[in-house]
Amino acid sequence: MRLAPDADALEFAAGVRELLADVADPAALRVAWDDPDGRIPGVWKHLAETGVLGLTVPEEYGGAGADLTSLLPVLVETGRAALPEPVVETIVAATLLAQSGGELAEEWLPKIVAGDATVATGLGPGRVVSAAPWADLLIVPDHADLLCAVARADVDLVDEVSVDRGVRLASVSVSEGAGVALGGLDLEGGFDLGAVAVAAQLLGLAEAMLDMSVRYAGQREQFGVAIGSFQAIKHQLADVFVANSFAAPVVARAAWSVAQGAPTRTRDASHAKHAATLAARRAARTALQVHAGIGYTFEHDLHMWMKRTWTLSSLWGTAAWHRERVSQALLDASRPT
Amino acid sequence: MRLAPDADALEFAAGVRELLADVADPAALRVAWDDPDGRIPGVWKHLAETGVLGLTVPEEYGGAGADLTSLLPVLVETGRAALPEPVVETIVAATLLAQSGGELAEEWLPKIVAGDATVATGLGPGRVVSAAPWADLLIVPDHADLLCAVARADVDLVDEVSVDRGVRLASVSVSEGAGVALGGLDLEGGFDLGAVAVAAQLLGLAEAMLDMSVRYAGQREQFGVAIGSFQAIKHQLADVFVANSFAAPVVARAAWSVAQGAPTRTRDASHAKHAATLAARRAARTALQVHAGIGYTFEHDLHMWMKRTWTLSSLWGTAAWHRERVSQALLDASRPT
Amino acid sequence: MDLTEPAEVAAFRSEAREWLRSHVPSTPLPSLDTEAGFAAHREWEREMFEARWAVVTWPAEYGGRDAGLLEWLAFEEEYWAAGAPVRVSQNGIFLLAPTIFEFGTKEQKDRFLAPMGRADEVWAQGWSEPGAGSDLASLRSKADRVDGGWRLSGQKTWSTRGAYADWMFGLFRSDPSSERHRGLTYLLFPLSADGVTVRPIRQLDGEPGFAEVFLDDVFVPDDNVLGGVGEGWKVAMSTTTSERGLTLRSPGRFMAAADRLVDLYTATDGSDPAAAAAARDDVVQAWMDADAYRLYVLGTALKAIDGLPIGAESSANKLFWSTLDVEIHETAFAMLGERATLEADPVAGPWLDGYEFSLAGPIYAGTNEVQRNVVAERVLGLPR
Amino acid sequence: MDLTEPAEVAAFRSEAREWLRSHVPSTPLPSLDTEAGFAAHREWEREMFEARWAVVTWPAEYGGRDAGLLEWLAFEEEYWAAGAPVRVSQNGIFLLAPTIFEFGTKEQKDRFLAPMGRADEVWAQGWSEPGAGSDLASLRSKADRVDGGWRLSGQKTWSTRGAYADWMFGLFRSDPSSERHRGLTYLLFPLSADGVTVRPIRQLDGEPGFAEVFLDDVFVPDDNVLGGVGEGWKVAMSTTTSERGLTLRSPGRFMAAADRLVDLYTATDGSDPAAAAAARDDVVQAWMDADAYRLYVLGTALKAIDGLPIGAESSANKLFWSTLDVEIHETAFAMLGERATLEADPVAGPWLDGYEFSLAGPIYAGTNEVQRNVVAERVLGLPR
Repeated sequence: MRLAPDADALEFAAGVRELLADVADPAALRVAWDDPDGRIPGVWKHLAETGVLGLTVPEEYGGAGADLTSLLPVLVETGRAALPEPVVETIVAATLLAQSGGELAEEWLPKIVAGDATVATGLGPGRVVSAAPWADLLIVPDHADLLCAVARADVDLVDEVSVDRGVRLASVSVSEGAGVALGGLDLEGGFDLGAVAVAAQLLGLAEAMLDMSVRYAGQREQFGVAIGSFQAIKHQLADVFVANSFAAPVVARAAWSVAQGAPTRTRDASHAKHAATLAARRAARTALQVHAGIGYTFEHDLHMWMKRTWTLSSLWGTAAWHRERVSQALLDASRPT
Repeated sequence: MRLAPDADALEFAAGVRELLADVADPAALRVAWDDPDGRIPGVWKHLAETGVLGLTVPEEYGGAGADLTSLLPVLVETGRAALPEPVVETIVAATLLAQSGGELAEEWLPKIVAGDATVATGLGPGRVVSAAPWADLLIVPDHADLLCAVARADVDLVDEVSVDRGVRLASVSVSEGAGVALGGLDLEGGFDLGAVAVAAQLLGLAEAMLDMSVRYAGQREQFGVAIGSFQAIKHQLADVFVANSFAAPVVARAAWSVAQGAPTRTRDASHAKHAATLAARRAARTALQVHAGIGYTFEHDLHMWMKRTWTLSSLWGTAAWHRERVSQALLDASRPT
Repeated sequence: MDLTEPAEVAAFRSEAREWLRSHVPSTPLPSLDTEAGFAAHREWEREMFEARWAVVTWPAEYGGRDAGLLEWLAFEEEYWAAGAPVRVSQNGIFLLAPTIFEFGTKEQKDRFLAPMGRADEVWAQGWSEPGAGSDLASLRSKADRVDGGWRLSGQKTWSTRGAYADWMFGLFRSDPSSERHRGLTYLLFPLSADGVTVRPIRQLDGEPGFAEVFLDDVFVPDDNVLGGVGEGWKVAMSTTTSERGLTLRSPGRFMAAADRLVDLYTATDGSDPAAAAAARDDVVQAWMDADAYRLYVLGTALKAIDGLPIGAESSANKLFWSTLDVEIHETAFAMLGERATLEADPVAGPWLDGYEFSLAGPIYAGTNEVQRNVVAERVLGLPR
Repeated sequence: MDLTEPAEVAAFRSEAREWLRSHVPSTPLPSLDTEAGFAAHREWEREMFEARWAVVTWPAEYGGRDAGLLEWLAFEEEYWAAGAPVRVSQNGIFLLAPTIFEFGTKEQKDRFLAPMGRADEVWAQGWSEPGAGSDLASLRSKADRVDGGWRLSGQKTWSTRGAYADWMFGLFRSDPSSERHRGLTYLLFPLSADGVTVRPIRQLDGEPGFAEVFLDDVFVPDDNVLGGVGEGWKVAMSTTTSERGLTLRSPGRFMAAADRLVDLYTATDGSDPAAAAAARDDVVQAWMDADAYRLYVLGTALKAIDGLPIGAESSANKLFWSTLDVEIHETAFAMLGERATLEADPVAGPWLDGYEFSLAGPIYAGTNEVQRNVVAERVLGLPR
């Protein structure tokens, strides 16, 4: 029995962490934020080469055939780095493509594994499609609101500019007749996968913001001492640590439920997105309060982590939406419907 | 324009405060708590003599004909003292009796003013009647669930023992045919009056618990200093002060709305009970945390204030019930119904 | 007790409402923190000043209406309910002007007030320094005595409006041997003066909402000393503990935001009932808190009118409104769902701006941690 | 990752469930803090011990089943889900026993463990003193060296179960010249010994849940020194930082409470839908938090089984479960409405008891304020 990721998964994630520290440091993030395209040149290829993009793709398509539990620590790292790359969207799309099989899978999955394609997905309660402006292929509701795979060229995109320049959002409409209808997919499973993947990124963001805050509180002096020596600061940061610590196993369990297709999968996935969102938002609020003025500036890195937290807490279902989803599974199950 | 009670009302309340400090100090409270009857001998008469019980009774019945805004600071004092006497229940009953007029009013109001009668009322969402075991007369739903005035002798009481020994609660059933039906009363107005009166008592409780905590935090030493010098304690108590400070004007405004029969009366009354309940519960939780072990004992006075807070937060509608009542007035008003 | 609004206040209120209805720009002005937006907001202030609505509490001779606190509260409620622009001259008219009225010479009043009211001269404050934030008394920028005045050197930061403002007021250490609160002097100087370098700082939303100001041997004549030399701390603090401390955050602003939150709830209830239902309790809590803040400030104003001291209120006040403002916007954020972070969204955009702005509340003008210390020590009397 | 329960654990779980189903008293025992209740709880412990369910983690030779942490967690879940009585011997079997296993001599194990497991000897802890609560290291009760042992004098307080317990374990200053954590010795002695005076303290619910213990020249033989002389602090702390620190607050207990809260919601939804609707979000939040606690402790246990250090967890742990327990009961309190404070109410009564009990959580075993300091300083490394 094991709740923590396996040793090899952790080792793999450690490698990715080093990679990102190298090619996607805050300086690189700033460049991407100011860049119209918004991505960090080369990183996508790097992720492919290290095997991140193919990790959960079936071996027959050139992937490693692993499940979400192996990818989880990597997703935490992409969150920790506030990485502006469509990892989650692409992973979810790959899972759906592998389910649908056939020519689509034959054509696109190897490209995804090789880092030659970006795919965006629009699932769940939302209408805004994350990563759409970057996508070569989109898996979105078609003209008749049935899920389809459609090339970037065959959709109309309306950019939805987010305060978080590290993501690219758009409203997507598929012109009549365009796109290949996708049948027989486990859409809810795909959504839960995405929700848990985003929850893992939120955990990474929360840990990163706690680390930044602890570092700053140890350096910044007021009233002749480091502000980290004041209980007012200590106790806020302790509460962030507690929230992060108790969200982590909830996210890990959800990854297991998704990987196993457990009967409690949807409840566990929603619990994970809810808990990780609350933890990350608390970490963001506290980090800003601890950094005070300097944290409120665009010059300081914190705002990029804070805004990523805002975006990821709004996409793939809000905390309230997921809490209600848990309520329905937990409280209304017994009810006559 | 004036939001604070008038000078004479404050002076009157100061007198009551002195009286209660004298005849209803914590030692007297303890005796009452251990006493089967649960009241402090003589206090009811004292309250009558100082004019508390007759303050809001019309002059034609021997009262002072004042409204709730004049009584408000006195109610705060009864809360501050955690007084185990049915002041609120009797005031509400007197108001309803004055409305109904006739023989009932002729008979009972002078007795109330003189402190020769205790009357209990059962209004609002609840079924438990506070002060019923003490009452000479009860104003409760009759056999057909219509409000009636009925003598203690003509009802069956089932005692409902509360953890708060300073109140006496009971379930009341009126035997068929018993009681005098009361028509044409503003029952909602009576309930709002009671809710605001209880809110005022909760404010008094909150202020008393804050004072106790500040005093203790200034005396109790750990780690070689007074615990009140730790930010962990300071900031919790500062938050209690803020909550109390912002609940007070809400309660005052509600008293005005009740006195004036303002169109926003029910919304204001519910806002008051909600705000005062939250403030008092926060004050109680914080007081216990600051007092720690000693506050958890039956020997220390705190528990009597804490438990009164629990009872008053449960009676006359819970915080959640009142919040929803505000929601309906505020959010659903515009809706088509 | 009597909560009926006095007739003269009610009359003042409806006159203000009338004027605002016919003059408030129908489309929102561009961001205050852009050059174009700053200019547009100056224009709006001028229009208000000409109509004598810019500084209603000032004496008529300086362009005001001698309005009392109740009129002022009524005006603020009407102003924000009308969706009028934020006040570009806020630092001047709410922070500096009360100090000038209390400590300024006749010459200073005549020289500075009218241009401030017209926003011909927009003021930035120069309190904080890199090493002096919450611990303001540790500031080190100095004013050296020279013939006929002072020479300033040092650095100020977090100077709101600093990027585009014309003048600055601030505290400087005029007695080099002094420490902490002693030996400080309150000085006024143009940001165009020789030796002044303004470096705008981009805030959360990417706009230069505040600035660092570097001072290299900047001359300030004696005429621009506000209050006594070495009295700076007393002069600066007096306004925050007088009833004018109230005018920093008017209830009207939060009440208007809470009312908009209720509108958002109603709209959301139509488009996404589940999202509205999930936010219902938070919406009503936020509205009740805004209402409580309105009542609390009214009560404080009435006390002030009765001549009662109200120093203690200002810290509790700041803790409450700054928490309330975040609460209102967090609730909106949650209801807006996936659109919450979309800058250009006609509904979500303004809420997002407001959210970012609200997050500064618990930080500036003394962090909430400092305010809790003040309440605990000065109000509750807990040991330092 | 693998969350399937190992077959042997699942088997152990169902065996425990079977036994509990047929043995847990159908009607709740009287309060542990009354003489009759205490006796009844002793009886229950004996029954469990005879069936070797009282101390499952102990070696078979001392009446246990050599159960591992996973079996223990499974047992606890089943125990509380079955609505079994609270453990009168808790202080002994969860606080003292692990220390005896780690530091005790063969003789001490043989002398103390079995009677403890059978609850023939119920133990009270003697940590706090009037002047040493959160600041435990400031304790002053002393142990003077005498021929063949020690003589204790001083006062202990907040001694849970002290009113009816048979034995006490505690820390005493054996080196009069020592300060703080040094020079303390961990001693065991019967409360029936000469010179011991027990004064029961009535707690919130009016029952004598704990006691003050006055020590006047009480003789304790050398055999009753646990661990080395002067090693008391290390001995006492070791168990809280070992994986056994976990066994203080088992997730099963809170999960069972959260499940009962869900049942209360369902029942309330039938009788008073508005009250249920108002509590819905809090109910699900409390349940999710209990579930998170269960997972967190499971994860910690699995780390411990892998031999990883887990000291840091215990403070975060205490902060979370103590907050969770209050949260669960506050939510029930709100749903119970006007019946919430009625002691004799068949539904509300037990929730009220639980609420009062939960309020002690943030206070004992190191207040949550102290725990936050520990997390901030020892885990996050913030300056003292």
